[in-house]
Amino acid sequence: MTEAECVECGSAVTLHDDLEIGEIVDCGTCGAELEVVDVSPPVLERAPELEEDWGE
Amino acid sequence: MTEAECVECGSAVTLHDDLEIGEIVDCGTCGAELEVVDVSPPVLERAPELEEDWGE
Amino acid sequence: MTTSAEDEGTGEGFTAAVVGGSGFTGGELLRLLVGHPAFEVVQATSREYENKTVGYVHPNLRGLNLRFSSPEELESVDVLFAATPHGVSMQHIDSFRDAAGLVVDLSADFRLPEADAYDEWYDGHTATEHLADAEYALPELNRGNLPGAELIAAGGCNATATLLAMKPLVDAGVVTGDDRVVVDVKVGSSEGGASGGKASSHPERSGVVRPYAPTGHRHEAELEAYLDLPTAFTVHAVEMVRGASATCHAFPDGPVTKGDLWGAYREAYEDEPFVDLVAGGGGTYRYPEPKAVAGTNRAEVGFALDPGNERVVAFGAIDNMMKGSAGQAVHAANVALGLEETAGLDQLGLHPVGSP
Amino acid sequence: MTTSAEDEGTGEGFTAAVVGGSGFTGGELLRLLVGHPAFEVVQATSREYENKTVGYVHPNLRGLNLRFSSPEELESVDVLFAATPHGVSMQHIDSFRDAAGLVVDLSADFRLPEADAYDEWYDGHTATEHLADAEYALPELNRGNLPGAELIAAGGCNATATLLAMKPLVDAGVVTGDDRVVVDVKVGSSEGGASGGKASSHPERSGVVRPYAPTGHRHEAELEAYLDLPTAFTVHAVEMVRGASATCHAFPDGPVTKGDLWGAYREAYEDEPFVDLVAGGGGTYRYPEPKAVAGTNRAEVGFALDPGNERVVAFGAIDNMMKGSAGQAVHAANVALGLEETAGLDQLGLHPVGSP
Amino acid sequence: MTTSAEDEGTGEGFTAAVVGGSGFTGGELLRLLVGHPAFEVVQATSREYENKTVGYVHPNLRGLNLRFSSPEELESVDVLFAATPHGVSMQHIDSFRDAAGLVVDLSADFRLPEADAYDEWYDGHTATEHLADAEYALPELNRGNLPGAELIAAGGCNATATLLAMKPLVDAGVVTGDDRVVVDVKVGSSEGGASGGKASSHPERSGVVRPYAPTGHRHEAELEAYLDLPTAFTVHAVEMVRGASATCHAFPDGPVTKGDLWGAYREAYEDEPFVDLVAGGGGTYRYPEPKAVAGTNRAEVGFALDPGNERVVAFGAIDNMMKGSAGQAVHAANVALGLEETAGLDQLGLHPVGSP
Amino acid sequence: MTTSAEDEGTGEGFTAAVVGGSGFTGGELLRLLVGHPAFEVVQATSREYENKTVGYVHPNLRGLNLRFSSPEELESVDVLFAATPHGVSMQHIDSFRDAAGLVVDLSADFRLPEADAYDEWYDGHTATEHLADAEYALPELNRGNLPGAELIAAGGCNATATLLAMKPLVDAGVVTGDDRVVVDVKVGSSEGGASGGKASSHPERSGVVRPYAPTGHRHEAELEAYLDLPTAFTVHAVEMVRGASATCHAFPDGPVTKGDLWGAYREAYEDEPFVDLVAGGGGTYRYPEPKAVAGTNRAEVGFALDPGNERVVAFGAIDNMMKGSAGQAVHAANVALGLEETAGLDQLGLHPVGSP
Ligand SMILES: NC(=O)c1ccc[n+]([C@@H]2O[C@H](COP(=O)([O-])OP(=O)(O)OC[C@H]3O[C@@H](n4cnc5c(N)ncnc54)[C@H](OP(=O)(O)O)[C@@H]3O)[C@@H](O)[C@H]2O)c1
Ligand SMILES: NC(=O)c1ccc[n+]([C@@H]2O[C@H](COP(=O)([O-])OP(=O)(O)OC[C@H]3O[C@@H](n4cnc5c(N)ncnc54)[C@H](OP(=O)(O)O)[C@@H]3O)[C@@H](O)[C@H]2O)c1
Ligand SMILES: NC(=O)c1ccc[n+]([C@@H]2O[C@H](COP(=O)([O-])OP(=O)(O)OC[C@H]3O[C@@H](n4cnc5c(N)ncnc54)[C@H](OP(=O)(O)O)[C@@H]3O)[C@@H](O)[C@H]2O)c1
Ligand SMILES: NC(=O)c1ccc[n+]([C@@H]2O[C@H](COP(=O)([O-])OP(=O)(O)OC[C@H]3O[C@@H](n4cnc5c(N)ncnc54)[C@H](OP(=O)(O)O)[C@@H]3O)[C@@H](O)[C@H]2O)c1
Ligand SMILES: [Zn+2]
Ligand SMILES: [Zn+2]
Repeated sequence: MTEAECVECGSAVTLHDDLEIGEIVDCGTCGAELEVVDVSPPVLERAPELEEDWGE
Repeated sequence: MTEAECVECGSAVTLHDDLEIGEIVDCGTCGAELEVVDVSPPVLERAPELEEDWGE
Repeated sequence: MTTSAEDEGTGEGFTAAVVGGSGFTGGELLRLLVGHPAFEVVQATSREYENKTVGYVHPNLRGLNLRFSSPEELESVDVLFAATPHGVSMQHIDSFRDAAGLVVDLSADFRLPEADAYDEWYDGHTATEHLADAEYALPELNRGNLPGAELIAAGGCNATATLLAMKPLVDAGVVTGDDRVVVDVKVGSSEGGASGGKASSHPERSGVVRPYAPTGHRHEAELEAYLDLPTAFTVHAVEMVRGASATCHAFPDGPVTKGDLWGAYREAYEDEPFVDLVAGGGGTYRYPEPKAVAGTNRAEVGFALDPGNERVVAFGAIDNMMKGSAGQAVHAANVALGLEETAGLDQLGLHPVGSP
Repeated sequence: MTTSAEDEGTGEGFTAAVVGGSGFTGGELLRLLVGHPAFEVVQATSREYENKTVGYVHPNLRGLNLRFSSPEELESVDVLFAATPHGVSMQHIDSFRDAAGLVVDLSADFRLPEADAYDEWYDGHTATEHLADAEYALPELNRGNLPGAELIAAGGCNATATLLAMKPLVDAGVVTGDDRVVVDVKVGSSEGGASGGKASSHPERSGVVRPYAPTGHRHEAELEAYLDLPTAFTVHAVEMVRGASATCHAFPDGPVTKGDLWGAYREAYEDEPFVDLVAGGGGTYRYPEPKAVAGTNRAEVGFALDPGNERVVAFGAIDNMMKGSAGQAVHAANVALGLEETAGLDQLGLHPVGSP
Repeated sequence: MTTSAEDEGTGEGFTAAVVGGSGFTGGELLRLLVGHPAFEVVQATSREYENKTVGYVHPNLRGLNLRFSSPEELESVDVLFAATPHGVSMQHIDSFRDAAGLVVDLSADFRLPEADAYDEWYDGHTATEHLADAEYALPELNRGNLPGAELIAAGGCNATATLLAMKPLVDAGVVTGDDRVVVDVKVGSSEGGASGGKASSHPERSGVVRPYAPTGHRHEAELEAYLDLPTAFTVHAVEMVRGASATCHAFPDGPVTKGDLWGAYREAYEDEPFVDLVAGGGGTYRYPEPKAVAGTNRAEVGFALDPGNERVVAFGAIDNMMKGSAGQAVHAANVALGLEETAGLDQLGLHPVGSP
Repeated sequence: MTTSAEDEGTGEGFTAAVVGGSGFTGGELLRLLVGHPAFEVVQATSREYENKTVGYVHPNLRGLNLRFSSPEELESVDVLFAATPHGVSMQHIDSFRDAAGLVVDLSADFRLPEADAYDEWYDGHTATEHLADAEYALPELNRGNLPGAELIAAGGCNATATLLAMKPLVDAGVVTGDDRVVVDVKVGSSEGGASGGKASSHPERSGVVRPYAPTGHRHEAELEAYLDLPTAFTVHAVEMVRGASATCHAFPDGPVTKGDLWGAYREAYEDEPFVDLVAGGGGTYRYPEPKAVAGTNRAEVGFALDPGNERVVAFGAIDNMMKGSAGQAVHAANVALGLEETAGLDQLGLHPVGSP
């Protein structure tokens, strides 16, 4: 398992080994959805906000 | 602790020691409300049904 | 929360995987296994949420350090729990059994003993060669056959509530297969699973008393198979998320007394660790109620006698996600593996509680 | 809101009083009468809230310029509606009939035709001399006898739901008095009235599926009296405030087709202004549901055929406060007084709606 | 039910169409228009349910003899109501206005006076040439400009609850645009419309207190535009289907008395047919509550004074489907067409009622 | 169920009594203590249910072999938990402390450090000599002072939700005592306790959004005492049984970033075993929600930044019966007695779950 830093809350995000660029993971601390932009070492960016399906 | 038999379901009802005639206890198995009609040895009878407060 | 999937492992423990871990009963399995002293969860699958943390879907498991992975790549484990829709397990049963020595399936795919019954009640069966190996999970019915089993099929939730309510009457000969029994079941919305649909949107589903299976419910097949009882079965959706409550109206041939009934039910359940008898008595909670057992593996079972109508009304109330599926599955696995029956299943209900 | 009790009067109108106006069905009567083109409310009684405005208790009637007064001092009116607990009307029936040419009683006090039945099902009857004058309110059963009646007894809510569901089967001879019918009713908390109690507190009553009358429910008496049908009756409290839903499991002697059933129900209700047939079809709402009729005087009635079990399942869903009491009372008064049947009762249900 | 779309027409009546008739507010418009003495519904559109009866979707309208038709083929009518998602009306506004002399739009597409605001709060505007014609529907704010209007934009539901609560304080100068007001809104699930989604499934949405728009809610734009008030706005989803309740925390510069507040609110609403003041008093219902107005076009407005914190708490409670959209739309159409303001809108609330 | 009060005792364990064991928080204490590895319950008092089994009142504790006894005859125990209404503990504090080396009180009687505050916010204090001994229970605020304490006062439920949400902002200096904070709380019906009353009957309480304490709520006193923060506090009753959710609107003097906020909250709670941070992220559960923690001792805490309004919105969600009272009490007792902090408090929440 590798780790990377969450850009939202700064905590360490545990990642699986066969990571691929473009994958979306969430931060286990703040829940932010993060995009893998590099793999060795892994770098995460905030993923484009998905539209909420909460309606209004 | 003493025991007596529940007249509703037949199981043993555990009772406290300073039992008094007229006390109402419930059976731990079937929940029936039982009146203490004798104390040594303890004898239980089904207590007069309390009106349900459930309305309709 | 500091619970971690890895922390759980112990020398004498078992590894477990949950296929369908993002679903409702899959999440419940994870909750139970994470708190179970003898299991270590090493995999939870989801196609939709692959790589997301388990806590992304199940907010009660935010503390679990585990991400969903693909059901295509199953880990080797001691026990594989499958919590997938009907039909999925029969399709993948070979790879499930390759991956694990014990497979516990929550779907209907291996519940019925006869392949014919799948033609009659479902869309047929495509892995009939495994049916002979399958054991019905409900320990109150089938405890003796579970130790050493390799394929266990958890019962249907509505069938479970009904079986528990009726079995003592059948065993004691109060009711026989010649008497028709009317079973009127009320269920919560989690029975429908996580996939949703218009009728289960909050505005449409709230506050209903909706006859969702007026006739022809598939759980009739389990009652015939395991209780040898023809039942006229009707299921209503009511306002709750968790819970299944069966009210069974039976008409014994001869006269029966309250004492007979207490005898029958005590005989059946006196030593059962998960069944409470609730039949009359005083206070607010006089008969079985699903909300009293929500979140637990307990079943409340009870009865009332209606002499004027020569009728016995038998009640069974469970949490469909627990005793009706995930809890029953873990209970059966405990028995199969020789563990303490109640291991990981000692949750107590809540009082007061709303509509859990 | 500018509605005023006084505004309503017109030359051709009727004056009305509501005894028990602070209760649940009393408040519902007030809501209906205030919006009724032919009625003017001149009195609403309450002992507990004497001199308080009606809106103090019923927030939906804040606009009504009327204060509660004592039931000891009844005004002379054309119609007196009594919405008091069982036993109160039989005690005061002489003064009620002195005060008004037409008395419509919502309690059980004058529902059953025979005094004996009160000994069997209630605590006896103390004003039996009025029983012969009393007409059962439900127009679908007794329309012909209402015009000119001086004492009308609104049916019980659970009985009404059941009667409406079963009557077409009885009238068409599909079911006869020799066949036992199992009736499983689900009801909302307003059935218990405004007086409360521990079991109906919000924390205890929320989210229940509670068998509150497993056997021996008094409404069996009305079914025997008006449908000549022995019923095995069980009532469950479920999570809603308004609503009563009867699921009736009947076992006809001979074979019956869907066409027969549609024939029977259309024959019975084709011309009824307040009954909708809902039996199968598509979409989310396929069978009768109480939430679809909440706040209205409508009944949804329907059925499903279960050939495997030689069973017909009949459904009736109403709002207990409306078709099950206050609405039925106003409907019957409309018929008795020769008014348009639907006058004051044209409320439409809501969609979507939660748990009304 | 015998109500028929065709029956409603009268010589002096208006024809109406509802675009988006299968949605939640579209169904509510149909309920109101069917019961309205001056309107005849000649069209209700739906793409998904084309050719199905209106009752297929809306069980409360089973008696209505009308089928959904395509929005591509609009009939010529007097009034077209559009109950479509944001963006649809601006796209089709030309054909809407071709089809009808008066268009009443329930979406946000024409609510804001300035095109810029659409760039800031929404995704821009593609039919800005119509903005100048549009009148904000809420009669309590804009009654004077409605008669003769050709394009009317119904207010947002949360904005409406807030505007009604705060306007008297602004008009009376108790609060000025320099004071920040904190607005904490609680809403029901019907606000999300009929299209559903996972977060609004019954198991996930039940029983929540969920901050669904902690910051940045678009209705802030309407408050700035129509009340000139900067608001810190937060919206929570709570367990109900219908209802929006705004709690506004305002901090006036100088001291203010209860008398001042009563003065301000009575001044504002004394003659308003749809606003009830509820501020303290006795009994169970002391402050505005959405369940008391569910199904009606009424707003409850009230306040409490907190001298220790130099705070005024102002409350506004409405049914989002009525005063917050469909009811407000019909009310505005009544004013625009010179009809009785309350025509078709005289529904009374229910008591008791659960979670409507 | 085979759990028995007697079974629990172990050599190194502590005996416990619950005064007020028939109430809501008393029942919750019993649930926790029965499952706690280090406690043995030897007494539960009730005047109304003396001699009845604990399961008569609390259906989830039917397996417990214990009957209620009189509070007049207290057993000698290691720890006495008092779950009685305000005023009862101060009246009996001497006998409580005689009976037990450690008294944990759930009422407000010993929560505030200064006797004066009781004159201002309550009806004065009659046992002021004990105030100096009392420690506020919330370990997140006062962990250091708990070991060895002899009198512990569990915090108020609404205060607890607010304190947990705001404390990190105060500690980090983001908010100071000069800034007014608006706190808008939503609570479930179990906060009212078991004694009921008309406003908390199911028909009246269901589905409400009811401002039950618009101003002047007593928990303001705790916030001033322990956070040194003036709060404008408003409490709403909403549809749930368990749960308290605080939404705090704070206006920092200077600019603040999301990073600052994450820093403040992680600093405060990184090592706390019962606090989860939930602030944005994805999926359905993005901010704190009481239903996700129902039945557990967990608190969800989170925040959102509103740059436009220079506002921070802070959220705290708890189960009022757990983290808001009984769970907090047991947590504090664990700390006081040197036990594992999480002992007996490892319940996980449920997903999905309705309105618990
Ligand atoms: N809900 C109950 O109360 C209950 C009670 C008794 C029995 N059961 C049975 O338990 C099973 C699961 O029910 P549920 O309610 O938990 O359903 P659910 O919430 O819909 O979950 C289904 C799960 O299966 C996964 N899945 C679906 N199709 C799959 C496929 N082809 N291959 C691999 N994974 C697949 C889904 O995740 P992805 O799509 O992300 O992979 C999801 O995790 C069903 O057979 C049901 O009959 C349920
Ligand atoms: N709730 C239903 O769904 C339903 C359905 C069908 C039939 N019913 C029947 O309708 C009747 C009323 O039911 P409810 O639910 O409306 O009851 P409720 O809410 O308890 O109201 C009872 C009313 O009667 C008054 N009252 C009580 N005792 C009285 C007395 N001795 N003299 C004069 N007034 C008295 C009460 O007011 P004060 O105490 O202030 O005077 C109150 O206004 C009952 O007979 C019930 O069986 C109810
Ligand atoms: N719900 C509320 O409480 C509320 C309150 C205030 C304002 N509003 C506003 O009212 C509007 C409607 O809301 P709602 O809740 O009623 O929504 P809804 O339930 O989702 O209904 C939307 C309706 O529009 C139709 N529709 C969707 N896209 C369309 C298109 N491109 N062309 C034509 N018809 C289309 C849909 O039917 P088909 O897809 O079958 O054509 C459906 O009938 C929204 O703008 C909303 O913001 C709603
Ligand atoms: N409910 C909550 O969420 C919550 C949260 C935080 C704090 N609290 C505090 O916890 C305390 C208990 O609240 P609750 O909700 O559990 O109340 P409750 O349900 O009303 O229970 C009160 C208990 O106290 C007993 N009792 C009442 N008066 C007594 C007296 N004079 N002497 C001895 N026993 C007496 C009652 O039983 P008998 O009458 O049968 O003796 C009952 O067991 C209150 O101080 C409350 O403020 C409650
Ligand atoms: Zn993060
Ligand atoms: Zn017994």
